[in-house]
Amino acid sequence: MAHQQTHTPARAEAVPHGLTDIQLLDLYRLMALSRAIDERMWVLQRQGKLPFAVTGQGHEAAQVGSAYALRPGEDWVLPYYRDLGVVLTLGMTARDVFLDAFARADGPSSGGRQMPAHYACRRLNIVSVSSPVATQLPQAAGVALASKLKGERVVTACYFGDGATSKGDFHEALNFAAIHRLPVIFFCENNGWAISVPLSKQMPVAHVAERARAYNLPGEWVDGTDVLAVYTCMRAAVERARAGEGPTLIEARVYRLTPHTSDDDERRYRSDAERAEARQHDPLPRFERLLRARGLLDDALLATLQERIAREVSEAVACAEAAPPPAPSEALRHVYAA
Amino acid sequence: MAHQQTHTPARAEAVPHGLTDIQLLDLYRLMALSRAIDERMWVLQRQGKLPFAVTGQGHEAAQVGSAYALRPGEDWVLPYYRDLGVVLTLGMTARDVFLDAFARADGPSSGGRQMPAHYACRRLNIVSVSSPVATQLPQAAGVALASKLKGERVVTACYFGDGATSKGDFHEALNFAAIHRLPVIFFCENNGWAISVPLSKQMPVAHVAERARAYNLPGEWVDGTDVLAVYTCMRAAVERARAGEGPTLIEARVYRLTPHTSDDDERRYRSDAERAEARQHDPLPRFERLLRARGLLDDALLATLQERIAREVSEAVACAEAAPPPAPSEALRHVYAA
Amino acid sequence: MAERTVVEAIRDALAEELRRDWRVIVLGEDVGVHGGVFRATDGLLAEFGPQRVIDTPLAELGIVGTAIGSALNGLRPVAEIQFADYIYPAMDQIMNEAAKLRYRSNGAFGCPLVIRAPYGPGVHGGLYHSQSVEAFFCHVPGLKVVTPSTPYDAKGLLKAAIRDDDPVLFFEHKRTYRRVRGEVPEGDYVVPIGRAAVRRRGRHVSVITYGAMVHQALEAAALLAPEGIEVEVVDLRTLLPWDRETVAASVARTNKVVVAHEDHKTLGVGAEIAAFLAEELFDQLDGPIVRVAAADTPVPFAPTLEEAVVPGTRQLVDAIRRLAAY
Amino acid sequence: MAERTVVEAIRDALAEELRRDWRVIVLGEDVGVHGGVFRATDGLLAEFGPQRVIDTPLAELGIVGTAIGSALNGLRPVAEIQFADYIYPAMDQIMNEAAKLRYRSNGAFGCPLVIRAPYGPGVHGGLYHSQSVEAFFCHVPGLKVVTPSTPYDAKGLLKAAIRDDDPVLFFEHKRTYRRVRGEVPEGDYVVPIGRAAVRRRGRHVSVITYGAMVHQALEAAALLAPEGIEVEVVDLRTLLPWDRETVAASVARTNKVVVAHEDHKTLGVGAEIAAFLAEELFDQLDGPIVRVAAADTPVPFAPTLEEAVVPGTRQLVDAIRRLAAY
Ligand SMILES: Cc1ncc(C[n+]2csc(CCOP(=O)(O)OP(=O)(O)O)c2C)c(N)n1
Ligand SMILES: Cc1ncc(C[n+]2csc(CCOP(=O)(O)OP(=O)(O)O)c2C)c(N)n1
Ligand SMILES: [Mg+2]
Ligand SMILES: [Mg+2]
Repeated sequence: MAHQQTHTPARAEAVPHGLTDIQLLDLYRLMALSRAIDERMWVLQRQGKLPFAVTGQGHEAAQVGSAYALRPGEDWVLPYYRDLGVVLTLGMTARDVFLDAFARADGPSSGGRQMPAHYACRRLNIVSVSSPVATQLPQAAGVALASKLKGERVVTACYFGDGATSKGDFHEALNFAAIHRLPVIFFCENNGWAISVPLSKQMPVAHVAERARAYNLPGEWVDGTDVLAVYTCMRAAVERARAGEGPTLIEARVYRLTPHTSDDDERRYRSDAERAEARQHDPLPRFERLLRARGLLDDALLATLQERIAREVSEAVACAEAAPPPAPSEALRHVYAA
Repeated sequence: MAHQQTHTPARAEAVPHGLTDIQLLDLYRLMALSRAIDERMWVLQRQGKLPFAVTGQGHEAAQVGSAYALRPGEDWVLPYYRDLGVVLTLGMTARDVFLDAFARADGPSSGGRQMPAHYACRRLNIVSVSSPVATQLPQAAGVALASKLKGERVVTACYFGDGATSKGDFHEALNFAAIHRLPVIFFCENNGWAISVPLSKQMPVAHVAERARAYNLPGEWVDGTDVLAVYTCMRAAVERARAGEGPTLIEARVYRLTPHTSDDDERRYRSDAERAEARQHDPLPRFERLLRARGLLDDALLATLQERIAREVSEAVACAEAAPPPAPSEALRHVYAA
Repeated sequence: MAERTVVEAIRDALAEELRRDWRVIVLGEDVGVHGGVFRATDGLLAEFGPQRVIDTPLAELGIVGTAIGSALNGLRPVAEIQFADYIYPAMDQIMNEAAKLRYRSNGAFGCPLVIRAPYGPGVHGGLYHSQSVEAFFCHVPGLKVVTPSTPYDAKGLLKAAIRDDDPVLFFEHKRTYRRVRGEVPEGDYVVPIGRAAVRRRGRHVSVITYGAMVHQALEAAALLAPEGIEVEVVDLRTLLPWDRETVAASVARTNKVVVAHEDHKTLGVGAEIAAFLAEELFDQLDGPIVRVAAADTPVPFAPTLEEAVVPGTRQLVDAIRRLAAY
Repeated sequence: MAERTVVEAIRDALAEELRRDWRVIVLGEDVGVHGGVFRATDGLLAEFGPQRVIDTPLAELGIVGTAIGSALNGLRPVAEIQFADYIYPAMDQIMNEAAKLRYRSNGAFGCPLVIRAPYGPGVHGGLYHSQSVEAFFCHVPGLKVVTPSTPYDAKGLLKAAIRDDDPVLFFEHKRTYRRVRGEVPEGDYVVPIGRAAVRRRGRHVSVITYGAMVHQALEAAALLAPEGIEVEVVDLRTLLPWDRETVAASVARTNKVVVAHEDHKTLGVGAEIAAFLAEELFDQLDGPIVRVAAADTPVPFAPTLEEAVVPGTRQLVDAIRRLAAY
């Protein structure tokens, strides 16, 4: 291969970076919680209770594994609409997520102003997600610039899809971040599709990580269905950033297990075979097998866990359904600072 | 060097690609004409006869050598404001250039609507230059897309400075052109400065050509003060493009021998030493020495040539000075098609 | 005559123009294999192939820049921006390039380009799937801006736009896509750019509007008729250049004007119409020029909030009734 | 008190704010070593160092995007766009991001950002160094738009903008940079955003304007005084949110209004002011609301052409005289 250097898969070590057994189970719990919430969103959408669902199914290992390497509330995070697993890992709750999804007055992200999955949390330094793709990338460089100026050892993580890498924002952000060696990680969840447009029509290279070479910064390719590989790769990038060694572009290869959103009919562009193949790359059973093999998970524990998650989700949904919508008078507030 | 492959200097062969002695002298004439016009612009500007001068001094070998590899009136060219040598090589005349500079009604580029050096010529497929940096890059991809769709063996050449490569336009243009393997050459005249900003603050790589690696297309570095090297490099790229083998990014290293424009005071950011060093890279004496060594040029011939050029320039200036300005009523025309 | 929805009429126009003129191409995100997220380009790839129906990378600047270049070299590109809310990255190419190419080259180059984009609120889209961006483009000489409200106009105006020698922004209201049906002739026809249509005659108040709001204005007129208030409804159809004659003639008849749009008030298209009337038809006005428009906020997602911000039939009725009584 | 030009006043404001508040940074093309192509940032790099005065790559999207991010993380960035004509690549970041961050986060995040840009015609700049882009931003809720006309205001408003918690577009008229001089106090002061100033009192006609045209309006007023026409000149100073009270009070006094700007007419800022008056002060108007504005074309380079397009004192005098006689 011509470009060996930049996209050699980063592999998890046999024993991942200092993670305890409890942490490993915690990773699994977060992935399972993300999946459970996500599945419930689709159910609610089909029931007509939610107008819209967007999914992180298939991305959980990439999201949870990478966010687990950050310091919540200290590091800054600019997620995108798929990043349910990221925000849960940082500390948002199922209740938060459903309050937002139902556009409730108490929705922590926007009080009902934004569509579902447009996360924000001031306390956790999770910057408000917008819908335009890739705008968060130059912003992430700016957040990191401020941390550097303030002399803080704080890292910024910026998430986006493969589609985002075709936009000028990507170029201008990575260029600036690399020139100034900013403490920022650009984390691409490459699921091979920008809605219906496959990677081959989006870029002339086989790997998003290759795009890093134009900016003289490390471009890492990692199997995004392997949560420990992702954690290890992200942790190294975070450590470099924290040590003042500049930005990294990480490409986590993931599989989109659902249509783009509940508005999408993916049979128009995805063959049954391709979708079946994607299902083979579900990160959850993969991690479950690993935990079982290590003796950390068995049927009983799994059942307990699933039950706890199901309760958490149901309680969250009930709470969110019952919560009041924003009052009409709220609509005129916060255009400007009071 | 880490990135050997993409920026190994392309060198002129001992005998350049099929150029006759007459063509070699023609190259020299075009470079000398460009220089003479350019110098006169500065004189006219200092005399208060022109409001503004922008320069190609130092870029002549890159401009003339590259444009010489194109088919005027058949291939498409999207130049930028420095490309006096390009448009002269394609067939614009000293008179054309001064009519434009004096903003005359008969100025071929814009009839006095645009600032000097904003070239255009429908007949020669020279697309109207605008001031915003880098907008011509995605347009060049589009021009090439149309040629390809029409099945024409026509090539598009797109010119720009190093500064332009930091803009999103660059990224989106090269990405698209590479995906579709379009017959377009992106030709960067890298003079090391975007006004006062040196290369090191513009990009994290040492060579513009390295940026090509993100797009899986050839990135060629060429000594832009060596007209034959430029011609050879460009010709190869043009042949590839014409053969349907896709786009090339060429970086011609040149030296800006003057301030950015007549509005600029370069002593604020350029040391005397650096300017003196730049003077060492004047492409004209270099080519003159080569022609003399080959016995193609001697003092007598040079004097004749210079005298002819001087006359051409003076006549052009006289003609342009005497020409009428656009009538006020013209100002409202051509907002829309008639 | 066949009954068609707006989105079907648009698809028909694209297919017919692609068939009629080899220079027409369609490009944008998901316009090919997918057929467009609103299905406006459904079937085009199959009929016209990947050279003429191009799935682009996610890059609006590039989409429009590339389209401009192809127009310079003889094509008639129709670029799709997936939602009008995502047109901003292409603003430099549209405003500094497409709009100014002809002027700056003294007429030597032109830019026959169509940019299609779904726009407008009322589909629970929140801040980024609800925007009305037409006013930005109406401020740019060199552009044309079209906003059809019916299937008939959508087809006829899109054909006119594709055949126009200048860049046309063609904004399609999402709420009309499937909800508005109407008769569309089978054969080829164009609706000329720059002409408004009087949708209903009335003697008391003129409502000047466009896009989906035309239908709400007609509703309002029907509601007010029993009260003896006769409302004239003018559908601008084209916002730049807009049809001053038709508007002026209507105002000369009614002497009272409501200018209405779903875009927010400040510097919305209604500002220009009101300012024009206040300058040129001052003597004819028997009352203030009333603007019905959205509040000056982004468009929020929750229905309670969106309804508080975006005006509808109720706001129109109130405004017309008040003005009629003035 | 010292006499200062507009550009000197701006430089003073920047230096003082950089000194006063460690959170303030300046970034843009050529703002550092060079000191800015208009010298507005001259000396700042030497005093405040490269961490706070940043020479960026040629990338307006990136400049504004980066500035937004730094504002989110506690800084008070002042981004320079070298010419207003080059602001379009940053429109997505400005309009979809900076303007909407506070609203979309229900007030949790804000974006205290200043974008400075030289604007305006009359400097022989042609299509791309002459644009008046203020109207685009006045259409965007969440932004503030400021256009000082004097050194005093330039300094006081820039300080207010830097201390403001919302994104402010700060447009500096190139023609005023060196040509307009005035007294500027030594000490710290701010001029509040959102307040107009009556520059001259008069009973017959109000001229509502801003930027460099304020000076031409004052010229016109002086020229018309001998004819017995008393002109009131209102300098808006802030265009969003604009000072309706001061404008309304002036119109209530004079009952006749000329709205004037160098931007072209269609959907220029004057459209909003005229539309507001035609709706809210209709009863007070004794004549049409006259707009003096540039022709709806790009700004051409040749002096013969530019003068044909951009209005000046002569056009103001004519319009005022005609309106006074109405
Ligand atoms: C600027 C912009 N253009 C278009 C869209 C419409 N859109 C929403 S998501 C999407 C595809 C994004 O693909 P990718 O970045 O790969 O993320 P994924 O959804 O695959 O995770 C598109 C085109 C948008 N939101 N923003
Ligand atoms: C989008 C945009 N931003 C800023 C400018 C102002 N400007 C004009 S030339 C220039 C520097 C261009 O540098 P480069 O591309 O290297 O070309 P060079 O002049 O060195 O040949 C700048 C910043 C512009 N014309 N366009
Ligand atoms: Mg994707
Ligand atoms: Mg340069």
